[in-house]
Amino acid sequence: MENISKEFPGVKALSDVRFQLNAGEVHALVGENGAGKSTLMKVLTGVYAKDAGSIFLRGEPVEIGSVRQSQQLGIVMIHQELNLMNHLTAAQNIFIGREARRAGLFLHDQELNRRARELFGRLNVDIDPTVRVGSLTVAKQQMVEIAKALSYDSDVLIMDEPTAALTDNEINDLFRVIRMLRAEGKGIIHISHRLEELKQISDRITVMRDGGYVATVNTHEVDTGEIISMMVGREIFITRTEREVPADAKVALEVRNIRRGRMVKDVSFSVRQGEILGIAGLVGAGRTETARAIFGADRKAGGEIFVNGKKVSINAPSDAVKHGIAYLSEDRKRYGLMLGLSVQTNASIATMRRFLTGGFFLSDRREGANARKMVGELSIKTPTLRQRARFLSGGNQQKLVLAKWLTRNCDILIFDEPTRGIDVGAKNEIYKLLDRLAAAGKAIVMISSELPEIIRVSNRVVVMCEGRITGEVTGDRIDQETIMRYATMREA
Amino acid sequence: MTKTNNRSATQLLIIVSVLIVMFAFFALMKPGFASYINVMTIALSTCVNGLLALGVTFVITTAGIDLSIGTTMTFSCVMSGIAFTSWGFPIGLAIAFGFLVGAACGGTSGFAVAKMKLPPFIATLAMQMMTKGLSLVVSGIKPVYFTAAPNYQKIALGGFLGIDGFYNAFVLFILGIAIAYVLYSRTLLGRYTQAIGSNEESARLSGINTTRWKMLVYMVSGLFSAFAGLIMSSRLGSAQPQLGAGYESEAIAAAVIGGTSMSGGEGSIPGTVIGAFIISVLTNGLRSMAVTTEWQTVVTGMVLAGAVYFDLLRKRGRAN
Amino acid sequence: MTKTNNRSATQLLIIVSVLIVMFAFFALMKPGFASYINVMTIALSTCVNGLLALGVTFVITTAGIDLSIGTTMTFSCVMSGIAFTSWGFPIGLAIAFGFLVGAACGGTSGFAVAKMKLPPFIATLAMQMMTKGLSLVVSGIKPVYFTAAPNYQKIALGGFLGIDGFYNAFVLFILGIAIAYVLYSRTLLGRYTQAIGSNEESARLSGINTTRWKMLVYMVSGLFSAFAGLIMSSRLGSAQPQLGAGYESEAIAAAVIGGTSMSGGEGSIPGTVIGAFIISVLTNGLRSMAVTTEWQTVVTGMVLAGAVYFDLLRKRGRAN
Amino acid sequence: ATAKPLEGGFIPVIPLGVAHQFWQAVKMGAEQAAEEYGVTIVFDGPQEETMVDKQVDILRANLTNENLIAVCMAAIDEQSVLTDLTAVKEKGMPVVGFDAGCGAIADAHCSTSNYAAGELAAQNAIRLLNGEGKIAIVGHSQTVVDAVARVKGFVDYIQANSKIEIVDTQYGDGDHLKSADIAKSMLIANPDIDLIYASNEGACVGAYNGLKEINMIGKVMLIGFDSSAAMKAGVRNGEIAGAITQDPVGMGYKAVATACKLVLGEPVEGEVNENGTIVVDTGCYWYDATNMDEAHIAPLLYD
Ligand SMILES: Nc1ncnc2c1ncn2[C@@H]1O[C@H](COP(=O)(O)OP(=O)(O)OP(=O)(O)O)[C@@H](O)[C@H]1O
Ligand SMILES: Nc1ncnc2c1ncn2[C@@H]1O[C@H](COP(=O)(O)OP(=O)(O)OP(=O)(O)O)[C@@H](O)[C@H]1O
Ligand SMILES: [Mg+2]
Ligand SMILES: [Mg+2]
Repeated sequence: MENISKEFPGVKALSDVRFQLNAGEVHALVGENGAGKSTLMKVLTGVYAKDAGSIFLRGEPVEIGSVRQSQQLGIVMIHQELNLMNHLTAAQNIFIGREARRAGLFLHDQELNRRARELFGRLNVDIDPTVRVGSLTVAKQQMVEIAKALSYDSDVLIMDEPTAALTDNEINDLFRVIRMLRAEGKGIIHISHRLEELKQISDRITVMRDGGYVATVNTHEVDTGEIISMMVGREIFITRTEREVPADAKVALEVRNIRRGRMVKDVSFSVRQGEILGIAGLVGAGRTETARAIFGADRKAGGEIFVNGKKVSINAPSDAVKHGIAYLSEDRKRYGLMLGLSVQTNASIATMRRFLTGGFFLSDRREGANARKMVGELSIKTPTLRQRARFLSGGNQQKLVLAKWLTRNCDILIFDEPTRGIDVGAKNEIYKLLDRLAAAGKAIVMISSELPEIIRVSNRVVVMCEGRITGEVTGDRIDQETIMRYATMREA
Repeated sequence: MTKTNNRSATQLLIIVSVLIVMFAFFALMKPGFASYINVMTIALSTCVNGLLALGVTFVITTAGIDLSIGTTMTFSCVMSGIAFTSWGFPIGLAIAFGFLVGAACGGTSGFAVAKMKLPPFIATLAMQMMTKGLSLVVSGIKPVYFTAAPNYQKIALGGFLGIDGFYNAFVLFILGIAIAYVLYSRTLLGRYTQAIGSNEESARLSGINTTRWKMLVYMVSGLFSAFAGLIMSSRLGSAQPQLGAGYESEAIAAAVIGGTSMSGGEGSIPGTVIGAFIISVLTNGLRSMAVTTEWQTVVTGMVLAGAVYFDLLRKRGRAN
Repeated sequence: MTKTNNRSATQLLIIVSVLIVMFAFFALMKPGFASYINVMTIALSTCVNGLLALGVTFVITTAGIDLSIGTTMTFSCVMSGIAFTSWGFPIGLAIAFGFLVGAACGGTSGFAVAKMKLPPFIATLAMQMMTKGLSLVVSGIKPVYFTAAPNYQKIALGGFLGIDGFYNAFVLFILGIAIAYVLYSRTLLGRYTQAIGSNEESARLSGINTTRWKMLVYMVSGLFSAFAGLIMSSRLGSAQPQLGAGYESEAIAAAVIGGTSMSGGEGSIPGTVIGAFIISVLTNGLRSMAVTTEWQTVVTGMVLAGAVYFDLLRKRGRAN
Repeated sequence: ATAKPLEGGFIPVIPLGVAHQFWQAVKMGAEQAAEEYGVTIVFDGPQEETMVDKQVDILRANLTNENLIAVCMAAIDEQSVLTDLTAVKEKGMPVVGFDAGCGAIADAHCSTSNYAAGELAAQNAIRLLNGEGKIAIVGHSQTVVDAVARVKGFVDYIQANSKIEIVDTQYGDGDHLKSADIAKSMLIANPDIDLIYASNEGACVGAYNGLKEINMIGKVMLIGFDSSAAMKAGVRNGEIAGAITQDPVGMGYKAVATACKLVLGEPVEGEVNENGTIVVDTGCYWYDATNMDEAHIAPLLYD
């Protein structure tokens, strides 16, 4: 790809970007949030039309006008967002557009199921091909996406953050398959914010910054620090800040015996003011469900919740927010933002009443002032406060969700995968922010599947497995081995 | 496989039970309700609405709506009548022309929805107005009679295999059901209909030409409308240009009672058929109990809300 | 700031231009069209549809729909008439009772949508049937006359400040517009309406009691229906129980022509008002040019599709 | 050609609705008269025969015409047009009601009394049943004025003059299919019904089809209202016992002609009622297989 440019209203998403992929290599594409990685790949797969530039495939110039065309040219992409049809089965999803047919006319689902089972076998995952995709966990859905991409047997496979929702085991399985494909001579583009992965899997790395091309390097010739500085244009250090919870800090949130369905079984824990409690576990351990049950997003089957020592009844998110609890969900687009509304409205939506004048009329001025402050504090990249949230990049969207809750100024914050799909620079900012919030006396619960992250920020960690808490670690004992041991303590 | 089948089987079982309970209630209240002839009457009165509902099931499954089905039905049989009486088409060709008109109307709505990206409600409301007006214009606000084709009424009302009271219309309806069922469950069209309804953007990113398939879906709806128009005009021996508006509500209600989700992605052809029968049984039952027309309307509204709520409860129960 | 303002300002500018061009066209074709009295006629005929459209704008913004607005309008003024004539309510109280009935109908639809999770199309279709039937039941299928309240017709038809031909109805309509505008743009209700329409689940997880606010939104729609019913019955001097079905299409069309998105999240009160005027000017203009009713229907359908398409093009142009 | 006396004048003719062949026949008559007098007419009604306010709007839109000389009106609700028609009269222009009419304000009223038409149907029903038996009614509207009168006239007369029982009345909007289904379910629920009375063309042809579908033709008598090709065929072969026809063409003609005469100050034939309205009877007639080809009936039947 040469000199690719693409403009969205108000944003020059790509300018003069070049990118080259060899057969039989894994090429990593990195860059900060909003650097233009996804856009570049969408141009390559015909989702967006480019404004300028040319694309060559095996030396021949090609025009790619539609997704179908790119598929026919042997280019397939796994998008950053899940792209599945929830009402269809796993097998139907995988082979959508390429259904097996009898007599050229009638669908042959048994054949699809058989082929899907084969693919899952290759990926080493346990998914029933006939189950509706909507009833799978995010991780399993991601595996379906990967299986779907593999099924095309294409020459070029693009994966936009395929590992964001996966645990280490699943990532290892995925990498095993990627290496297999590489050995078969396919070209793989791998986009990820988990820089430690790059060392494991990639051959070359291309770095983008602010819609432009920075450099392409051989992976074994650089270290992570160099990549980071290329990405952000400056050095960044991730360090664990030592932060002590005052001995006299009061318990802000305590939950006892929370139950919900099969996935949350008698979960109890507490978190003190100024403390960050990490909740670790493998994907599907029931952490999200626990958080949602506490927050009142789902009805719980039983359990008690205490805020500042007083028992409260929470049956809906509005109750939780009233008691000063905020929940930042793991899926910002579905559960965090109003994509069609402005940055400003999104920032103030959880706190609307505060912007009333005379108890009835909303003050645009005060709303704007708040949004401006948030955009500044979190360095959210947006052309104006009126920009619709839809048009922000993934990372900036995540920051906007944060802005919503910071505006609300809740005392108890539950973060579910707060850095999913966020680049290192932004990640570090968020860690600092968490530290700052804790220092200000907030009680924080942080659910994360990234162990380094858990270890980096938590004062204390509880670990979940199969819907129950299997262990708790504090202080020096917080390390990967201990957490993993608890995370895999399945019932006999 | 089994999982999906069980689910839809349960759903079907439930609405079939609703239908049976309803039927039993009226049969108890009013002897004669369960008589052969009344059952045939109910069946016959289900044909038109049932065919409309089958077509609209496809559209609703794509998370769309088609408000023009009733007036398209009328327009296609009026045009077929005009072709027959004024343009001298032989009857067979005239009927085929009716189907063509239905497909064209549906296709135009489909074009407006899929290509021009009009909201389905608006596109098909506009189509409803246009077909309604045009039916009156082309017919000169007079019924178009098929009297010159002596067998035209036999198409719907002839006795099938000489069985008394068992009309050809049923055979045609069953044919329509079979076609809809196969299309919906066993062909690309049905699969893509569900895929588009479930997540259109994903379907598009999977390389499906969603625009073309959506146009086809509305065309299918138009074709079923024309089919309903054939039965309707054959029953009456004429095409009545002023009819049609209002038929869409009942057809949509049948589809939704039958478990088709208005938010798209899932639907059921057998469900739609049962849904249509539920409405006919209710209407016929209330009539035979001499409930006044205005109370019939009230009760139908309550049953509609109730039936759909019931289905939702079941789905929710399934989810937990 | 400027951007949104610009955006909606451009949109408004465009449909205002459409309105003006349309008006100029008819005025050229038919002198007398632009006469004071005809302009007042157009304005008066816009009041009812305009008020209905204002209410439904809220509902559509939540990505819902309200098919019951027309029949709720009727039911509320019939009930108000019954309260006045049969129950001996003083006229003021009877009018207030009408609003209460409207709010109750809207609230019930809202309950069905927000609490029972019925699809809005179905819930409000059921409400449409029920209010339609009940209007006939309670009125005994006869108009309910307000003749015993000699000033009742003045509410809509009295001359405002003695200006000849400038009816009170306009003042009431303007009041309705002002209320809708403030509610929509400057209050929690409006903001939450948009939030719910944009992403209901996100709104709920932001601590908004979406169930309650959605119920309120439908209640607002019911209240505007009752308001329309007041104007309607005051114009006619009676509550006509058979009216109402069919009015919803025109009101929804007005809102959508005015730029309210059927997929929720965005809408515009001034847009809705202009949309309502576009429909009235079109209808009145076609009539004054002696276009037959059936062609009027056809043309209205085409204009509806065209206007909405035009708006979409503009939005798309903006996006690129 | 002879000079047309009212060349350039404009008369709006506003019916209850338009989407029915009955109104098309009225329109035809109105156009004949307009042609004769040289006036321009507009024949425009609301889409549905229930939409009172739309009808008022139509009236008003037409009142702005600078050449207006008179108004012909069939009001859905008299009250609703009272103010506007009063204004017309104050300008010295005549108001002529037709069909449903427009109440006491009218200078003249050209119509069939639908109530009387209902009575005429009842007389024939009694004759056909020899004064006893059971009747069911398929109505076409519970709200449209003339539809209500047709049923009421029928029911009142039957109850006052016979022992006939009216077992059920249901309404099918003049929708042929609905009316067919209604007729069928009424007959199945009450197999002892002897006669069905249908209140307009849609109701009658619908019921006729319904009877055919359950092979009840000949077992149950059917009497109807209005005319169409299908009805004429049914009446001719005796499967429809008979029907009432009004003279819609004549009604349309007389409405416009009367308006013109009033403008010209010519005399109008007719009785003057207590409101000072000249009542021009356009008549209603019973027709059946025996008389439908007679000279005074045949022109009244339309397709
Ligand atoms: N459809 C769109 N309309 C307008 N702007 C867009 C659109 N898609 C992306 N952008 C903008 O283009 C820029 C590049 O976004 P892109 O999604 O390619 O970034 P990215 O590198 O994939 O970031 P992330 O790591 O957060 O996913 C961003 O500034 C974003 O706001
Ligand atoms: N909608 C659903 N239907 C059925 N089962 C579900 C659904 N959502 C979640 N589950 C089940 O609940 C389990 C817990 O999911 P949950 O999302 O709470 O896990 P988690 O620990 O938060 O993992 P993740 O890292 O994916 O967020 C999953 O294994 C899944 O099987
Ligand atoms: Mg991206
Ligand atoms: Mg989770």
